[in-house]
Amino acid sequence: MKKLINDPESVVAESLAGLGAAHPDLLRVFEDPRYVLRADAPRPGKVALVSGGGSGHEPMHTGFVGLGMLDAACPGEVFTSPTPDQVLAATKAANGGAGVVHIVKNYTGDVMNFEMAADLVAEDGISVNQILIDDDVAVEDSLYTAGRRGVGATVLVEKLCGAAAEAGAPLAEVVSLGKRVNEASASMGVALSSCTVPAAAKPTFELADDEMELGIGIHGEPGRERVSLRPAREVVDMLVQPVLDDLALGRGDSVIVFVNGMGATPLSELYLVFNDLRARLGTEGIAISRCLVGPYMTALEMAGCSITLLRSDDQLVSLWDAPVRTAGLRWGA
Amino acid sequence: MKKLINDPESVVAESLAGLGAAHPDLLRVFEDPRYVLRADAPRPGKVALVSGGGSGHEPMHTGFVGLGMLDAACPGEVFTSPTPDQVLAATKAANGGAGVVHIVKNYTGDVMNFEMAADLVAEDGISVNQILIDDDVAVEDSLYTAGRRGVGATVLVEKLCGAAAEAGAPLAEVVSLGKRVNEASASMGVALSSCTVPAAAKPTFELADDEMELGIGIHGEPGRERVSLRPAREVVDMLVQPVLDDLALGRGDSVIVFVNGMGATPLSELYLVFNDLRARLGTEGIAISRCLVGPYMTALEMAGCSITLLRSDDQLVSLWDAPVRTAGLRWGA
Amino acid sequence: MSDTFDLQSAYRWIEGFAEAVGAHKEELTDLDAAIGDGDHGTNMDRGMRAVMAKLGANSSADLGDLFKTVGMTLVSTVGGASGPLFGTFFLALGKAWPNKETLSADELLSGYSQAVAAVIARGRAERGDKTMVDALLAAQDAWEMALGGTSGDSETLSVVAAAAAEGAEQTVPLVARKGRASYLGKRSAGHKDPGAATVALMMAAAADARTGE
Amino acid sequence: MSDTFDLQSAYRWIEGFAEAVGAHKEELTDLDAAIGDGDHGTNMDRGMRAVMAKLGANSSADLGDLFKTVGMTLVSTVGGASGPLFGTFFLALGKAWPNKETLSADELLSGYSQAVAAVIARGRAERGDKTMVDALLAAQDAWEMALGGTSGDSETLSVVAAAAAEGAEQTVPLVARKGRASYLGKRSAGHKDPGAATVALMMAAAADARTGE
Ligand SMILES: Nc1ncnc2c1ncn2[C@@H]1O[C@H](COP(=O)(O)OP(=O)(O)O)[C@@H](O)[C@H]1O
Ligand SMILES: Nc1ncnc2c1ncn2[C@@H]1O[C@H](COP(=O)(O)OP(=O)(O)O)[C@@H](O)[C@H]1O
Ligand SMILES: [Mg+2]
Ligand SMILES: [Mg+2]
Ligand SMILES: [Mg+2]
Ligand SMILES: [Mg+2]
Repeated sequence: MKKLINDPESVVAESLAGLGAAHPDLLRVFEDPRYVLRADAPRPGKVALVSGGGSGHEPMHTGFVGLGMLDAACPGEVFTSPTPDQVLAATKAANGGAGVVHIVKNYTGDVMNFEMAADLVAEDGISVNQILIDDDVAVEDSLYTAGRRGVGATVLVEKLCGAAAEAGAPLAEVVSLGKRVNEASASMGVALSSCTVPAAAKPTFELADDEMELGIGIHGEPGRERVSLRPAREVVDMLVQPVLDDLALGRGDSVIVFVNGMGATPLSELYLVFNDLRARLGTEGIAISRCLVGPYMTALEMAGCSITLLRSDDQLVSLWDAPVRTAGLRWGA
Repeated sequence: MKKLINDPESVVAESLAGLGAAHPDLLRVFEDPRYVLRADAPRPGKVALVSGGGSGHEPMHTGFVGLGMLDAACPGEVFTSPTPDQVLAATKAANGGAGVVHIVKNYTGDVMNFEMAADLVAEDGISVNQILIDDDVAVEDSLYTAGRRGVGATVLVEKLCGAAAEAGAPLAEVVSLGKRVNEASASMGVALSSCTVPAAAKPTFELADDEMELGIGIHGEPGRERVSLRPAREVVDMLVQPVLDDLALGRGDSVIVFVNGMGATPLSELYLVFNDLRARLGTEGIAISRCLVGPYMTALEMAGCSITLLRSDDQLVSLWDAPVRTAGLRWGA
Repeated sequence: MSDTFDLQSAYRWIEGFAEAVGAHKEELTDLDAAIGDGDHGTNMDRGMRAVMAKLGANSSADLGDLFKTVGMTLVSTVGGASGPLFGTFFLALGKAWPNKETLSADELLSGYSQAVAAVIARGRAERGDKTMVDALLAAQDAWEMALGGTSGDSETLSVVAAAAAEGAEQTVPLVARKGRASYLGKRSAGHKDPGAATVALMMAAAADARTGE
Repeated sequence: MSDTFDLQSAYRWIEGFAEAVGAHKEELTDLDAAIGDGDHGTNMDRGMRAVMAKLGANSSADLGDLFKTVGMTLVSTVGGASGPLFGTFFLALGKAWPNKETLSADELLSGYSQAVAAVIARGRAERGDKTMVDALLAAQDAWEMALGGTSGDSETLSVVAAAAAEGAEQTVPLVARKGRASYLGKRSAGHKDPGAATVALMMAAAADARTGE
């Protein structure tokens, strides 16, 4: 394992200390329980957005705390959901009296820990609503399983709901917006190499030199199938086809596109992927209203990318364009 | 070689096509000769900043084209300086009548190609000045060698001179500011793994599991020495000591800090490195006035980081805080 | 071996469980890497070390108190899926035995059954979903059978532990329908569920805690 | 072999050089990976392929014209250090032989010497700096010696080519003082300079172009 760390046990704490020191204007980092709070929270009268999940996906979620996005984030250990006491403390600290929204990716651990926290929060009389993100079409959905994973749509929901909350939208509106964005989004990812969890000290999986893992999760969980490596253009087709099918997108539709890097894939390759993707969408007659290209929801140093499409409309585009000022995403402010 | 590409010969063109399509509000991409121009260039009366170098360092330089930073960038082939005709075309297109500045990293190829372009530009009556960046303390400087390489200071010079030019500073002022920033900056990098140039199709160098290359260049050029892997805290000390020595920094000084990721190193590790760095600077009594942490000047998918310190003052801090609106760096706009 | 389960047995159980998790940490993580995200051993080990630190610092007044501490500590230090689930398990034991200092064989089984029910309520997994619930229920079945027969004999917990291990083993061919492994669909078959393997360690520690008396 | 160097010889030279670079592309890149950035073979091959495409499309009126085209094409397609340097070399040849269709042995050498001087002026490298200049000067020395002796004999260019190869070989023990390899300091010793290796290929192609007459 080759990492710039001191001790696998303290990577999260040390990295957060660095984040806090780098961005005192944006956020504050708390330990025990561990959470990251927007510098000017609580904002009275504003719906508060709280998210969280395992660490190792930076900048998500801690890098999305700030104006126009999250009020607080709860980072768990690497790839491990946070505990209820973290979520409880973050929720209380972020609460501005207008209600709190938990943005939760649909992983069993995240769901249970946020649920337990919501039960505890309820005792304090804070009204908490949940937006559950489950946009990963790599995973067969079924009533009898844990359902789909939450991936790329998380970033979009946090941006868009963050903009709505910043603009003063009430709790119910923020929640229904988040649910609508999640439903109108679909994602699929691919890995070219594994990540290495610091505590495990060895790669989570092995891929041969000519293999890639299609439908990879953001924790190195195996996906749909292992297939042979192929040109970017074909990879894009394999990723986007199930997304198009899932959202039933076609001629005349427009989308917000998110090409996400998993960590080790160079930005130049992500733009190259975006180039192939826009060609494909052009062929389909689908317009791109906005796009985001970069490593925003990573899986440590995994090589690969994911594609997320969100069916867009004027409201979503104007929320997208609204100012955001966080360590990981910033414009207009 | 595992990359999301279609053909090693066309990676630069395809990636640029993606960049152009993703950011039509910020920039325009030209082919033959190849350069990237700020969307609203030329800006009459504004000193124009033109930079360039080999591709593979994204977001540098193409991702720094826009308000408050570069007017044009000339991307060469991967790790290969651009040709004079690219620089010539970019210089003419960016020229707003107030003079053009070439920001050139001190590599033989870059220097010669920019020089040849400057000779050609002179024939067109455009006044061109050069800022040569040579901040890498890994390399022994001497009259009898090619001198030091240009690395992290490039990003700082482009940001700070970009802000000055945007604010209307005249040519001589922008040039002397750039030279001052370069002189007041020093950098040193480390690699934990190699990069792979697409056309070469295999890693540029090999490192054993317990080795790192100290003083690495941003093209995978070997550095000072190959040493054993060690904790981040010690790596930081090894990187920062020669930087502190070079700049003769000490108690009471303040610096702008740039912790740069080489490509494959996760953002969380960069913040962890920043955390160790600020502890070290704290011990030295050196204040951090501003910081930048992230993969801004990469070497494809190399793992590792570099540390750049710039002795700062009020003028530099206010130029740093000035709005910048590019694909790779953005705030206040 | 006496018929009653007391504070000392409980402490030995938890201690033995913590040791077993520490010793099998890498193995549990490897099981999780195959069909999950490779953190189960690390998660449980972090939690059980925190539990031992907590128990070392404060002595528990009774079984209810002790298991509540274990459960709360797991909930607040493990995270992931196993944190709430093992946390819920021990919290339910604590709830089942308020102010108790010793338990009869029947009380022990009935508390265990309530804890298993709480885990099922929390995670909504059914038998055969390839989760820790499979090992928990296999143990419960064997336990009910044993008590229904010659009842409460000194070998009961060994039989129960063996059943838990067998239950974990039987998750191998199953296709996961809950938890992270379910994302794998058919590809999850052929691997043992890590949470079930941890349950086997937990029940073996329970048996050892009593044999050691 | 005649004593004059004409347009056909020149074309054969460039063609042979392009072929040699293509055939040794990987080897040149490997040399560059050891002490540089691993692109020299790719760079030169891209350039020489562009040169061949350009020469194929337009026929050159004279030697000045032909070498100007070669030089301009290299300058605008190679980039890096070798683009301006080899570009400058051929541009200087073009300048040395304006409107010429044939060259005497003396004119050939004097044009070559001017081109080498132009490369030195452009890159400011001295003999022994471990660059292409070492091979260029080694060839020039041998050439001057040969012409000074029995002069202009049919073997001259073979001798020159051998000297270029030997000059490239002699860069091995040197510590680089110019170009990217100089960043390595002492660690650059023990490797052959890639640009010098390319010069050896270029001069071998020149010799072959004449022998083929
Ligand atoms: N819904 C569920 N009900 C019961 N057990 C579950 C459920 N989901 C997951 N598990 C158990 O949790 C174990 C995984 O735990 P762990 O790896 O620590 O958490 P995570 O999956 O969040 O990384 C699985 O092996 C399984 O036994
Ligand atoms: N200043 C110089 N003068 C002469 N030749 C040089 C000089 N700098 C570099 N070279 C030559 O250029 C070669 C490297 O070319 P290349 O790899 O294509 O460019 P780059 O170093 O920009 O990647 C070296 O092997 C050396 O022979
Ligand atoms: Mg986990
Ligand atoms: Mg190069
Ligand atoms: Mg797990
Ligand atoms: Mg090179």
